[in-house]
Amino acid sequence: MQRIGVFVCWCGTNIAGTVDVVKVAQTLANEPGVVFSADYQYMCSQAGQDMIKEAVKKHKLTGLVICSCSPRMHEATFRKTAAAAGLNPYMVEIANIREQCSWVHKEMPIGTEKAIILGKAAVAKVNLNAPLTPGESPVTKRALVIGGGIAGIQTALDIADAGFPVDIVEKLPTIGGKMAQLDKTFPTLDCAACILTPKMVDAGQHEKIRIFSYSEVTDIGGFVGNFHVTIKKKARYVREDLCTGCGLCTEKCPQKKVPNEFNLGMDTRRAIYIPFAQAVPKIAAIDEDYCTMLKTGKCGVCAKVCTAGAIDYKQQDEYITVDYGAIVAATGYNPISMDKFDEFAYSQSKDVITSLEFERLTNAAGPTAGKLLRPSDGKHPHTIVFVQCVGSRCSGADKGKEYCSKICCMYTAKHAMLTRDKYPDTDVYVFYIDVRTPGKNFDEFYRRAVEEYGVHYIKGMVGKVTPDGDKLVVQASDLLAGKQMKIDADLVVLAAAIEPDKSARPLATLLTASMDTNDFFTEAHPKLRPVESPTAGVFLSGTCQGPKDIPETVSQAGAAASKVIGLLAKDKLMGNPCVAHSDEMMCNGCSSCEKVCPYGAITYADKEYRMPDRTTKVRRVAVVNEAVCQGCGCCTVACPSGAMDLKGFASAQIMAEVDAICK
Amino acid sequence: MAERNNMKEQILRTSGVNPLKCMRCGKCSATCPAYDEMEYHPHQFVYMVETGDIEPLLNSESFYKCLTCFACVDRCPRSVEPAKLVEAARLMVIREQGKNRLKPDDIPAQLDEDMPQQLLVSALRKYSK
Amino acid sequence: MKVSYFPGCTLKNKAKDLDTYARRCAEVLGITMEEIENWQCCGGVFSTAKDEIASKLSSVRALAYAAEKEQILVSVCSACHNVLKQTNHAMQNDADFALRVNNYCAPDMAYHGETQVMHYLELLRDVVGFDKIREKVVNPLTGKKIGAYYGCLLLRPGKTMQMDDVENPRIMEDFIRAIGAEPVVYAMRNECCGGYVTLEDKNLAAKTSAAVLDNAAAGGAELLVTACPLCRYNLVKNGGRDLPVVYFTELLAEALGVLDATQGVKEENNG
Amino acid sequence: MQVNEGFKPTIVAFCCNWCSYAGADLAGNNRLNYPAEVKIIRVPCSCRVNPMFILRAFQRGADGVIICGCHPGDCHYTSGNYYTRRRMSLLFSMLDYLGIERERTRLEWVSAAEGAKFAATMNDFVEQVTKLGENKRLEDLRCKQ
Amino acid sequence: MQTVTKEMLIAKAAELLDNGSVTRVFGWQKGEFDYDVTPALFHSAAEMEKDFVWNDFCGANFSKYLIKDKGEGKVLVFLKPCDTYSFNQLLTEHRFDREKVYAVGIPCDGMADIRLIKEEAGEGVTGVDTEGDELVVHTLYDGDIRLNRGDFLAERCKVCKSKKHVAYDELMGDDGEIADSARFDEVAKLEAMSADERFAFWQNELSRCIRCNACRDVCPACSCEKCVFGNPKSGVENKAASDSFEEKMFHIIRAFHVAGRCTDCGECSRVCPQHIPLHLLNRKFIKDIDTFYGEYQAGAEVGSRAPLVDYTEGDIEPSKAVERGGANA
Repeated sequence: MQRIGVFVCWCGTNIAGTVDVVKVAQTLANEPGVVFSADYQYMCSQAGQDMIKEAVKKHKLTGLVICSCSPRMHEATFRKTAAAAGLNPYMVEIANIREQCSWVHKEMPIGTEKAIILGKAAVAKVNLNAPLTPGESPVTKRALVIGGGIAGIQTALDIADAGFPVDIVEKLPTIGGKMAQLDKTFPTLDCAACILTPKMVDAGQHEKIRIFSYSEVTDIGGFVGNFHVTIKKKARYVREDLCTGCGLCTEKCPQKKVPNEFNLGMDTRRAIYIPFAQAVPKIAAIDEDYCTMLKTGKCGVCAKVCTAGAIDYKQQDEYITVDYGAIVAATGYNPISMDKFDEFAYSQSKDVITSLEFERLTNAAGPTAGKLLRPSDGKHPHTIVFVQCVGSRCSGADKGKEYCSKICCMYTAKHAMLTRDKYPDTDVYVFYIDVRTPGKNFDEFYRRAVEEYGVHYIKGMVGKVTPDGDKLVVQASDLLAGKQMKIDADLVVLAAAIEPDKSARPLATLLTASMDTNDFFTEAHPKLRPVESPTAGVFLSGTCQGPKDIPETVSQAGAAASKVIGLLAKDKLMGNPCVAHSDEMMCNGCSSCEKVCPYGAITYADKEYRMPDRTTKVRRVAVVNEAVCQGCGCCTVACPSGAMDLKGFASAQIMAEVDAICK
Repeated sequence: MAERNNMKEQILRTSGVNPLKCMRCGKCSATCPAYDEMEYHPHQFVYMVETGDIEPLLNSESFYKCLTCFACVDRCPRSVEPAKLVEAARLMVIREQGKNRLKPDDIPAQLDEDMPQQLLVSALRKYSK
Repeated sequence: MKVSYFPGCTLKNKAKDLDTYARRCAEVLGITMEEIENWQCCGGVFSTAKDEIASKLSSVRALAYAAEKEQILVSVCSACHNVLKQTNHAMQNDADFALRVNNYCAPDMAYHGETQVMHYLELLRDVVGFDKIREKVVNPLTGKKIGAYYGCLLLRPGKTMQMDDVENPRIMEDFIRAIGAEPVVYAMRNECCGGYVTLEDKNLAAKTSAAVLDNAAAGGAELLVTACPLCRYNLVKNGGRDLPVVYFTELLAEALGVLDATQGVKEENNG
Repeated sequence: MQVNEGFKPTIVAFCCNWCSYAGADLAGNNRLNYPAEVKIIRVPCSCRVNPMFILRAFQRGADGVIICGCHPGDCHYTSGNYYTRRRMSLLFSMLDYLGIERERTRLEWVSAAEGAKFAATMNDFVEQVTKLGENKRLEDLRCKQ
Repeated sequence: MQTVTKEMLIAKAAELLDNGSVTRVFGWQKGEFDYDVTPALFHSAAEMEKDFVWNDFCGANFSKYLIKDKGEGKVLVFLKPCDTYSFNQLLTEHRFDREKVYAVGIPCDGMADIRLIKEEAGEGVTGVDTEGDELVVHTLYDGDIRLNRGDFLAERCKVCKSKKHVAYDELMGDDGEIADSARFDEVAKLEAMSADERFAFWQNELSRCIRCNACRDVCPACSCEKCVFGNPKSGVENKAASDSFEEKMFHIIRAFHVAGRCTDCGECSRVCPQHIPLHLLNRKFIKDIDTFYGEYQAGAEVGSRAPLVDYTEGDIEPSKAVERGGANA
């Protein structure tokens, strides 16, 4: 039998104004198990807490009921008080007689009666409380960053600088991501490569950072602090330990007709290649879809020219398993396909391009060596039309995305400005719905494009692009002039919406991390925990969480890193003790609980039991991983036998509360 | 005011369109093949219905120029379906007694020998009740 | 295979050859087109108004007729097809409309959009298969550069018609390839010819039709094909350019080698 | 319709900790009134509510039972409320099938920001149950004094 | 008329016992009369020759027995089509080791209901034989009475949902088809009643419950290691219903616990000594599940995700569910 102390708080007049606290304390004193009952003006004050501690000692209390404000307010406070008095902190229950009683009822008799019932329910529950101890688990002091773009690089660097080892897994042969493909960056117009490549080099040379390039995560087990991750290192047919990155092979390879994905297919590369000059690691890879040697067994030029002997046509995919304490998703984005927007004639004309393609066309390392030339005929375009919001802000799931892609207004202003700067003889039109430039120095930047560089911003949307001879007839609305206009353009640039990388969805499944309907990772709280996934130990960096520009990505990457550092700095993790547990003798092993668990916290084990008839039997029983369980209790209802119960919210406890309320 | 609201209600009910979905990008008007022939353009139909400014729409002949080609319907990023508002406004007028735009008697003068029957029935449907 | 066939007004008059070729080719391809008994004109245009009931009843009757026979309902004319498909869509998705129609039509037989509506082109693509047509071609139209003209009604509204990508369709191009010719893809192929407004405003129709023809010609088309009598009328009459426009079924008949067999009928019809 | 003036029903409200319980707190913060007949039991998630708890409440004399959880898609545990929705759909339909008044049970989605909705929902539910009067079809006579 | 004969089954069992494929056989054993059939475990062909029966009264479903079965080698089990659904469902729930079972599917032409026969033929029934479409009832007092077999089939067989076996190692005879069953008609009839009528109906039915637990004990889905109603820690333990509430509590919770897992084998109603139509509770859940979440047949395939451990974002809300459930207000 418990020895329960009841403490009724006045909360000044907040409670005492509508609840007769003395009567509540007196009435509850007669409840079963209650050996002490008192009221006080402010239970949460130091004096109030001291009163509780003294009563615990004097009356040898084993459980506490605090009738006060919401447990969401002071449950933690009173648990600490209990612990300070030598009680298990989970022997405390709160009766919420402020937010859910005195503040919502006006009359003293009614408020008092309800407060008594709420108090009785809490007493009934405490009678069945048991001391709970949070589980402990050790922390593997190594982090995994999935994705090697600017987000992943920054997160990895920050974690590594704090002294923890980090691995980056990147699916392409080099890190760098989308930023490596950009020309200049808004609003300062520094060259992307100039600010990115030093970071890439830092990451490549950092003693705490390992880069698994051309690799993918194929399996994730374990839980916060103790993840077990399988990484597939795809065969690149070049030995990483031997390749010096001299690039001779990439010049001699006879297969020249491979579309160069780094330049978005606007030029070609060889079958053996290094994606770009500043690649990290600077190691060649063979594209098995195009390599003549791998396909037919005849060629071998690269092996012949490689003085380091790094070419290995027999290389196989390699799987390695590494343990991590924390995982950061930094899988990034891609522009959406323009297939469903052919009113802009993207598939009909080479001179209709996306903004990312435009970046490559203006980049010195791009297919035109930085000269702005039309893909169709290599001529200099004199009239360029930029179309904003292509596929962004669309309702209905069949076409485009509902959200604003956030970066297009700024990069389009940048493209327009740079074009006018380099080629003043070019007319530049930007069709916009709204120009959205919240950000430091962003609107100023956009205004400069208009005022200093003479970019024609027209409010309205393009309705149709018609290729006609070597022109593109752009038919559009000019809403402010109230007319439909036609422009004979030489080049049309579409600001395609961005979407999460396709690898994010399967990764979320491996991580049991949640995603929204657009396949962006969901954060644990949109405002207060924006870089954490609801799944413990999983953090979010960059555009995999939502559209972001570079400054935002970098700051979020740092924030994710600081969360990871905070986790890895701990030697042990304390869990939430209110977790599910299974009574193995009653468990049927039917898997119902496992199926509803959103965290994958339930597994099954075959265990040997002595049966009542003295024989032994191997039975399949559910085992809850307390470090992973978050305590929702869904499994307890899925379980038909009642073997599964939830600590702190046990079925018997809840039913005792029901009984107390209904009596 | 009540009259205004009634007319708006009627148009919304007939068309089934929710003009509040419009984000005012003007793509409907950008794509409209009959734009230059219209006094009020597709995006204005949406906006004016939203604000209840229906009279001018009914007094204009703009809706007789709509080809019902559904380009605005398919290209609208917000699924507003402006053509349905145009249709609703046109019906509001031609459903009134004596307001038929095209009378069967008018037809013989328009005929030529290649004209398909389809053209006549469509025009009658669109211009008369 | 047997299908229900809704010819429509124009195919019984000014566009008899569209009808004749379609039937003849279907036979060659192993499809019997059973004309719906006592069909009534579809009205040419589908009213998007939710409170327009009466003008859609003739379509519902045709749809219900096909449902009773458990057959696909096929039409060749783009306009008929558009009206039938949109009406069917409304019967499936607008419960209030369906209720009122059913109450009005035949209380003992409720129709809720069970019939599958297909354009003849869809029949060729999805039932016959373009590969099979390619096998049956005896006179491939090799070397002919043909522009497909979709117009508006065949594809739009895309959500309802579900025929092809509205902005970048390929069903007619695939058809052109199947009969051995070379398709010319041009951007204006899914823009409106001017439709019925030609009756009221010849200038508008002239402008829209010319825009189509000019764009097709610039793309190198020697010949345009269409499925819609009104499109053909506008392009030929108002397009201001001497670019031949024929029904796609005529080319199909030619490729399948049944053009001569139908020629006599055609002349008789049009004579 | 019976008005049952003076009848004070017993209402048990199960509220999930993250949304609806916080919504109830917000109703308190904003001093929004609702009848004192409503007594809230805090559960971590609406999916913790076992049909047995509901029947138990009726057994012991409850006249109405309402379950409140996060809106679909907003569950703190990502999917708990979706399971709740299925369980309660079937349970409520079964109670109705047995002739138990369907107005005595309800599932509502109340977010932490919806204090006003919480109060309005409780007002409405209490009024609805008051109209029905005492629960006679699912009670345990031994539990009545 | 069953197409497979008792002799064929014994021969099959003997063959499998002889060649060592199995070491024991679950089969139907006759009691005082041939129609008093109880499930039994046989270890030899000789035992089977003596007591094994296969007739129109072999309704018992052996799937559940596999859970508790132990012993070396494989056990042979004869499964009628409807039994195979329970068999699969239990496999889905990992309740027995498939490797230790040799399942022989046997066709079933429906099982007769001795209760109906006795109501018609009166006391003193000493045996029932099947001759084509007729049952020949031997009685002490009235001699032989001939009855139309179809009229005296068990309710669940009259509305048989499937004559197709969904699991077996070996099939004897021909496999049937999944039937277009009218099994929800009774539920729909109840739903069409007023709430008061429904209440009166169930009050009348459930008040007869004597809490003998036969329904629970026979139910293949009710195979918990320990039932909540027998567990003092569950808070709902009760051994005997002493109040109308507890009958409802027991039957609602029991139906809920098997919802999505119940294959509608109908054993609960077959064994109820008080003739309570318990299957109407289970079928209500099945009907609702089919209506709300799409058709689902528990046990149709191994490993399928039961509706209550699954969801979609657009699921029906309970307020609408009560309306769609079909019951009148």
